Amino acid sequence: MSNIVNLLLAGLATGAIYALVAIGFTLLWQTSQTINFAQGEFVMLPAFFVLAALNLKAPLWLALLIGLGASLLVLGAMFKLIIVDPMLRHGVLPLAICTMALSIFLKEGVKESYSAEASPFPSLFPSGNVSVLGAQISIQSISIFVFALAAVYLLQAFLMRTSTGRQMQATAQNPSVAKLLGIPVERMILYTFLINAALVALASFLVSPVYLAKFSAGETLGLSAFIAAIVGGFNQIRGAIAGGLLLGVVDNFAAAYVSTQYRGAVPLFLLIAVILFRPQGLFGRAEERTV
Amino acid sequence: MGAKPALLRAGLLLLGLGLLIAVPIGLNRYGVYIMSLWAVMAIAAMGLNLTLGYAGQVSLAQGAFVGIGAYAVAILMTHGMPFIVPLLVAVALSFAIGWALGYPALRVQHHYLAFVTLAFSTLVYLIFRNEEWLTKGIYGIMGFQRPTVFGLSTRTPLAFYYFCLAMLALATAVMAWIVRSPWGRAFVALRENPIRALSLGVDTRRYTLMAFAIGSAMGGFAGALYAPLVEFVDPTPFTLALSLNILMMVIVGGSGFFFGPFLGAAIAVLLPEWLRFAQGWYLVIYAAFVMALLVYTPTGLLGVADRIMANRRTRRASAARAAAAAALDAPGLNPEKP
Amino acid sequence: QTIKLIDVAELSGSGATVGTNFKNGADLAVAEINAKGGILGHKIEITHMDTQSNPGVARALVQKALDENPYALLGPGYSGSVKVTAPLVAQAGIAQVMGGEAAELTQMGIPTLFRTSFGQQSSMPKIAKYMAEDLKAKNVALLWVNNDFGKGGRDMVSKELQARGVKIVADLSTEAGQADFAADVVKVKNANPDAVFVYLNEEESARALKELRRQNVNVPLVGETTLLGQKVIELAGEAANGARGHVGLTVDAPIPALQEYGKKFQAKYNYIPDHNGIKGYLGVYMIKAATEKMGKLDPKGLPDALHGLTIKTSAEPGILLDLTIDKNGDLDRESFMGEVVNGKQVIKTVLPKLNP
Amino acid sequence: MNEPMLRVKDVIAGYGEMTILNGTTFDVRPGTITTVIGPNGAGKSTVFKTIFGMLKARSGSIRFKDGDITNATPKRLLSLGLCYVPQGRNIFPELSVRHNLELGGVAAGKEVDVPGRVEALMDRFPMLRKKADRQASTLSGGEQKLLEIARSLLLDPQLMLIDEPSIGLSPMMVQEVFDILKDLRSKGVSVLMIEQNARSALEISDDGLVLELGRTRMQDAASKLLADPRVGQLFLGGVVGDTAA
Amino acid sequence: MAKTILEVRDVKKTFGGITAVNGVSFDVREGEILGIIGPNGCGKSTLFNCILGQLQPTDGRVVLDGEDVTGLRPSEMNRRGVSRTFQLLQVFPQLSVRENLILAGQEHRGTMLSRLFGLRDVGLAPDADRMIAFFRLQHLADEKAGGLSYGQQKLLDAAMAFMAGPRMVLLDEPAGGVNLTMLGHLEERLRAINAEQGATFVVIEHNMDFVMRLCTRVVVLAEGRKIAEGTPTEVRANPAVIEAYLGH
Ligand SMILES: Nc1ncnc2c1ncn2[C@@H]1O[C@H](COP(=O)(O)OP(=O)(O)OP(=O)(O)O)[C@@H](O)[C@H]1O
Ligand SMILES: Nc1ncnc2c1ncn2[C@@H]1O[C@H](COP(=O)(O)OP(=O)(O)OP(=O)(O)O)[C@@H](O)[C@H]1O
Ligand SMILES: [Mg+2]
Ligand SMILES: [Mg+2]
Repeated sequence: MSNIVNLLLAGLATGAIYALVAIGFTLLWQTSQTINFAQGEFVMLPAFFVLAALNLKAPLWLALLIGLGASLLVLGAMFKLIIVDPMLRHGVLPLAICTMALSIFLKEGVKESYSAEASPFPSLFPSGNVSVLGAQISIQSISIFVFALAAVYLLQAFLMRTSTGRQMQATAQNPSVAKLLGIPVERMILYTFLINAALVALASFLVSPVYLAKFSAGETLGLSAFIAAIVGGFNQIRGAIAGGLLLGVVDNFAAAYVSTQYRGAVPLFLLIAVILFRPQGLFGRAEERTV
Repeated sequence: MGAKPALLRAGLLLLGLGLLIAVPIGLNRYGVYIMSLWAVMAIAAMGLNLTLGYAGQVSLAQGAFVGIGAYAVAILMTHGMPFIVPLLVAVALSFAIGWALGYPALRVQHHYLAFVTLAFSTLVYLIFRNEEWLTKGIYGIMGFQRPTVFGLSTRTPLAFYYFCLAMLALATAVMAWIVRSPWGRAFVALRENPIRALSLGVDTRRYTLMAFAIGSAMGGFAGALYAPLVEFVDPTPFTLALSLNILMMVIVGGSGFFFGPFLGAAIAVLLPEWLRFAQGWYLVIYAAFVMALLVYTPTGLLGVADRIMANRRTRRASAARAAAAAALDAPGLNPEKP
Repeated sequence: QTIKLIDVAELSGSGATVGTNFKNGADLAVAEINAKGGILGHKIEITHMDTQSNPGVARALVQKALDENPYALLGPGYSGSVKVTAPLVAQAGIAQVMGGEAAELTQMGIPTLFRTSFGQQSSMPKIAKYMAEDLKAKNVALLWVNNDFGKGGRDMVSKELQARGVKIVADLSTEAGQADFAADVVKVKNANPDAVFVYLNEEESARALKELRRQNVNVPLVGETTLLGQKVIELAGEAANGARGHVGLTVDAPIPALQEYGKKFQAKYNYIPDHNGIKGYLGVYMIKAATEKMGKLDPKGLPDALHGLTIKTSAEPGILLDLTIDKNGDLDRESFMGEVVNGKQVIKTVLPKLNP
Repeated sequence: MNEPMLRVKDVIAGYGEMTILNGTTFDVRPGTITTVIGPNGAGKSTVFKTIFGMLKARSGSIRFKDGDITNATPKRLLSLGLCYVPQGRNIFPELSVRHNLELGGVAAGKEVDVPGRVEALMDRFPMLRKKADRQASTLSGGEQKLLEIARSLLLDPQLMLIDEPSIGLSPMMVQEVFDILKDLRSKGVSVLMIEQNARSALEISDDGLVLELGRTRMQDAASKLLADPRVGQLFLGGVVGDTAA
Repeated sequence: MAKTILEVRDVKKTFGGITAVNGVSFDVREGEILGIIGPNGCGKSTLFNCILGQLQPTDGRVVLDGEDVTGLRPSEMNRRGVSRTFQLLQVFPQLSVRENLILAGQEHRGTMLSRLFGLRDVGLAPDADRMIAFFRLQHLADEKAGGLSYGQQKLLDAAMAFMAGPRMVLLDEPAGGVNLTMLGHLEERLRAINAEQGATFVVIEHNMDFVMRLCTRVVVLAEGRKIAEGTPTEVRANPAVIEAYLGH
């Protein structure tokens, strides 16, 4: 029993992290029909902005602000201007590949310019545990969970309820028509990537205490989040939560009761079932009419 | 009008072949090794180019098939079989598995398909690593040698390079035949508009499975050459990273262009080596270059060439239209007939 | 002329941390030696090549390195990469001073291959002995990282344990870079062992320790250098307390020279070196010592000069700790059994050289 | 004689290297409906795209009232009071019908009561109200077209460019749309319309315009064009021999 | 009286809560030109999709030559000599016009294997060129189909449906966006094929002149149900039809 609870809680904790990162994927898809394979690295980087600031003796709060600002600038504005703009018109794949290169660029860049070592990252929350059903769960995990939920809720509301949100979706679904209707397409795309940048910064600050600030931290994280996003349903932001938590939990139970040697694959295959029988993902909207 | 480009192409082909034969003579063992690696990767990328570039089926598993081919060869050769047998087994095996992997593609598309293939390649890697009875696990397989073909040993790097080159030529010929046949047209139809294709009697199921199977077989073929090239096979090279790398080759070279994979592989394999002088930063520079390239031409290197060709044609058409338009001003209406 | 050393290391990919440590250590040694006028008055010139943690690439690069005929070869750090490259180097007949720890490496009968640390065949028996005799453990659970480093250690230790009549009640492989150890720990608990052998990289060690603590597993946690290094303590906090094990190379050892080195290293690269950071450093000094013993620059002679060589800190402070190189290229020197006691690593016993 | 609403003069434009418009020239008078006819591929839609800044005019000029709007951005044109209903399918497939409509009002000034107008439109097209919360992509072809037309009516334009509105619409709906265009005209709005359903279109139009190979072949009163036997024969499906066979 | 080639029996299609086609039945007789008309959104295209297997009917049967073909995959239906055109543009944008046409015919020549080793154009190039000439697309034969104008793509779509020399063609609003002259032209062609090869046509169209001139019989749908059936003149006079569809 206590095992089950332990696995469940731990799974949810990890799942919350995946979810938090996965939100970015779903957001980018829904508001610009792009897939960012560097999302993991995007989460890795802001932590280093903060560390750099801390090394310059900045107080934590300032360092965090700097980190946020830097990622808004670099991962938001610059990314949009330099990479996304010229490529957006050419479909999903080229851009996806370009972000693949970008992920190498960021990873290796950080390794060379900062360090190949993992550096501890200051936790924003007390490090204590609270006990649930006799099992311990860290306040850290709980707060991540809460943040993920909040982020999803807010974004969902923003996209669905506000006119700007709908203009962003319109831009993604049919840019040329959006332009005809006088929607400021450029600005909408910029918003998309600024929001994403803010999101990854937040994720970075929350996740790094667990995953540590390390140049390679994004690899596993990005991949898991990508999977979580797909399982949850790429075109629904709330899917990210479902997908993330599911992945985290399934992963743990698979490792505990199926095989640790195959833990990398078993969860994926369980989740493939989800895909094959609900091709639009758990929460995804059904594919649109074709003929 | 078609004749001139045709001649041009033939000329380029010969030139390229000549270069490939001449190049390694000046190189040291390492240089030759890299060239061989290029040839192998070009084959793998060509396979993916069929699956993705022509038939439009995203696959993140090409690296896994290279692994399957490599292991098949390594295992069978350590059991003392002559190279040709393992080679055929490798190709056949990856063809079959590729076919099977095609089935999910009948249900799901795009990122969902990407996910399924991703899961598959993860599984394959884990099998390589965990099933020690078969693959010797993490320690890898050693102690098999480069083949002797038609009595010629390929032990020396140069000899093996020419062997790879020959195999590349073979693969290219086969691939060229397929994409130029009606199958090629059907594959493109699959990519461009599956619904319309279906309503025109194109059995999209069969073609989808075929696209996967043939592409994968090419991957296995490449793997079968990779094993004797490195003379050591272990799981580490066959992670998702390889699949992504091959995918990058296809896109960078020009997805859906026949010779795209050759250029893509060249960039992915050779460029980092040229950049090694930059020490630790070489991968950073490499990545930057790839990004710059894609930003400059999202359709890949050959996309540029294609654009130039197209423009030349269009200019002609455009001129014709203008002429016809001018002619209209002559009295008497006549419907559009350039 | 200058002495050309080539270091083939895992500078990117999964082994990047290992390789970079090794590289930095080597660079540090080279800088020191050159500052002091080099070896026999010749300056050292070292270049590094990145294997991308891929044995295939490593093999090719070693070929490349040999084409540039260097004085000696450093690295690689992955045992797999060492295994495929060693034969090539043997052909060339120059010394290869590497970081691999797999037992088999020095049993392939390759005369040009040298370790810079204990092989698992010499460290694992000590651990097994400790668990069987000092801890009186009957049932042991193994938690190891599934790459050639972890697998090698696991194979060795389970052999040694079973030889001592200890039962392996759980045998759990984990992934490099794994973040969530809940499942593994649950399995450990269910097996209720008398001790757990933890053999992971530093970061994973820290996470595993935290999880073991979270699910309050209170049996002794035994491991190697990577379980109770300074870094682990830093990352795991008080969860690290009680972790114990065999320590080959650590800058926390109660040896002034080692601690001194730790400070030097940190001053230059502002992080604490792990044992790989020391391996690279020692490697260069081993070459120096052997060369000076020969009294001339003779690449092909270097391997013989290294075999059977004993280097004393008195003669060569850079070696940090007296060591003897045996005919297989294995090392023999003092090592320690340590334990983490409220956030500090303390050395419980000093294990003497096997054959002083 | 009063200043034209729109004046297109010697416009040369096309797609990349392809020149489609070889000096197109015509006027649209205020408060009139002008219908453009011509063979498929004549360049009719291209003219519209060029006027609305989707394609670059390489030379020539386009004037709206007394201002130059050559190569102006859609945003500016909208604010000046032009609007454009392109050919084919131009909706946001994954958004609901209502949201599709509302997006037509993005360019509207603060003073405009968009929700109010959306309601008004739904009264005019009950189908839209019935399916207001459906995903737009699930509408039938004709319904999607209606949705587009309705959307374009949100900001009241002074000049409306509408490309083959009748495609896919049932006769009743075509009547409905034409009626709308008529009372737009009665409100002084000019309409420039492309129609292949030429007879009925010309019947409600004041002016007609024949475009061929990207050049204006004739511009005249709609009634005159309808009467012109050559036009009838060549463009309105009068008897033709199979010239290709 | 010609024999029935296609029977549609109580075909029903619902999407979630929405009923698009609500139990429609009619016969198509060999060699006739049947028109299907009805208000927007009454289920015409959905009906086509159900007949041809693009969609699985929720209920009801489709019988071709006495054989139940309900829910057969579109490619199978096409193999049986039934081809179609689409209401919304459906061509292969990156293929040239000629390639589009060759593709449209190739799957009916030989087996998959024989096609792999046979001629590149499966010997269809001449037919394709004849088709191109007929639809006045000569100057665009080597252009990418994606670059064609709306009406040109519409014509290409129709041309593709004829490439395989089908026994029966279902056309979904072929006249939409096609220049009247070309349309008259297309009309003649349909008649010709119908007369010479006895091919059967089912045409969805809103252009009443076209329907009246061309069709021998008309089925009228409204809100997913059949409300009338008969000769064009009968239907045109039918008050229900006028009410639901034609208007006054
Ligand atoms: N996106 C495009 N790229 C290249 N050429 C194009 C493109 N769109 C149209 N064309 C070419 O421009 C010419 C005119 O196209 P346009 O759409 O203006 O014709 P149209 O008069 O609107 O015909 P229709 O009545 O069929 O709509 C055509 O010959 C077509 O081949
Ligand atoms: N995929 C779908 N999901 C939900 N509803 C759908 C879907 N496809 C069609 N519908 C609905 O079914 C009804 C019939 O659509 P259909 O396209 O068959 O109409 P139609 O008769 O072809 O109209 P038109 O003449 O405008 O083409 C419409 O109300 C449409 O909203
Ligand atoms: Mg048009
Ligand atoms: Mg329809």
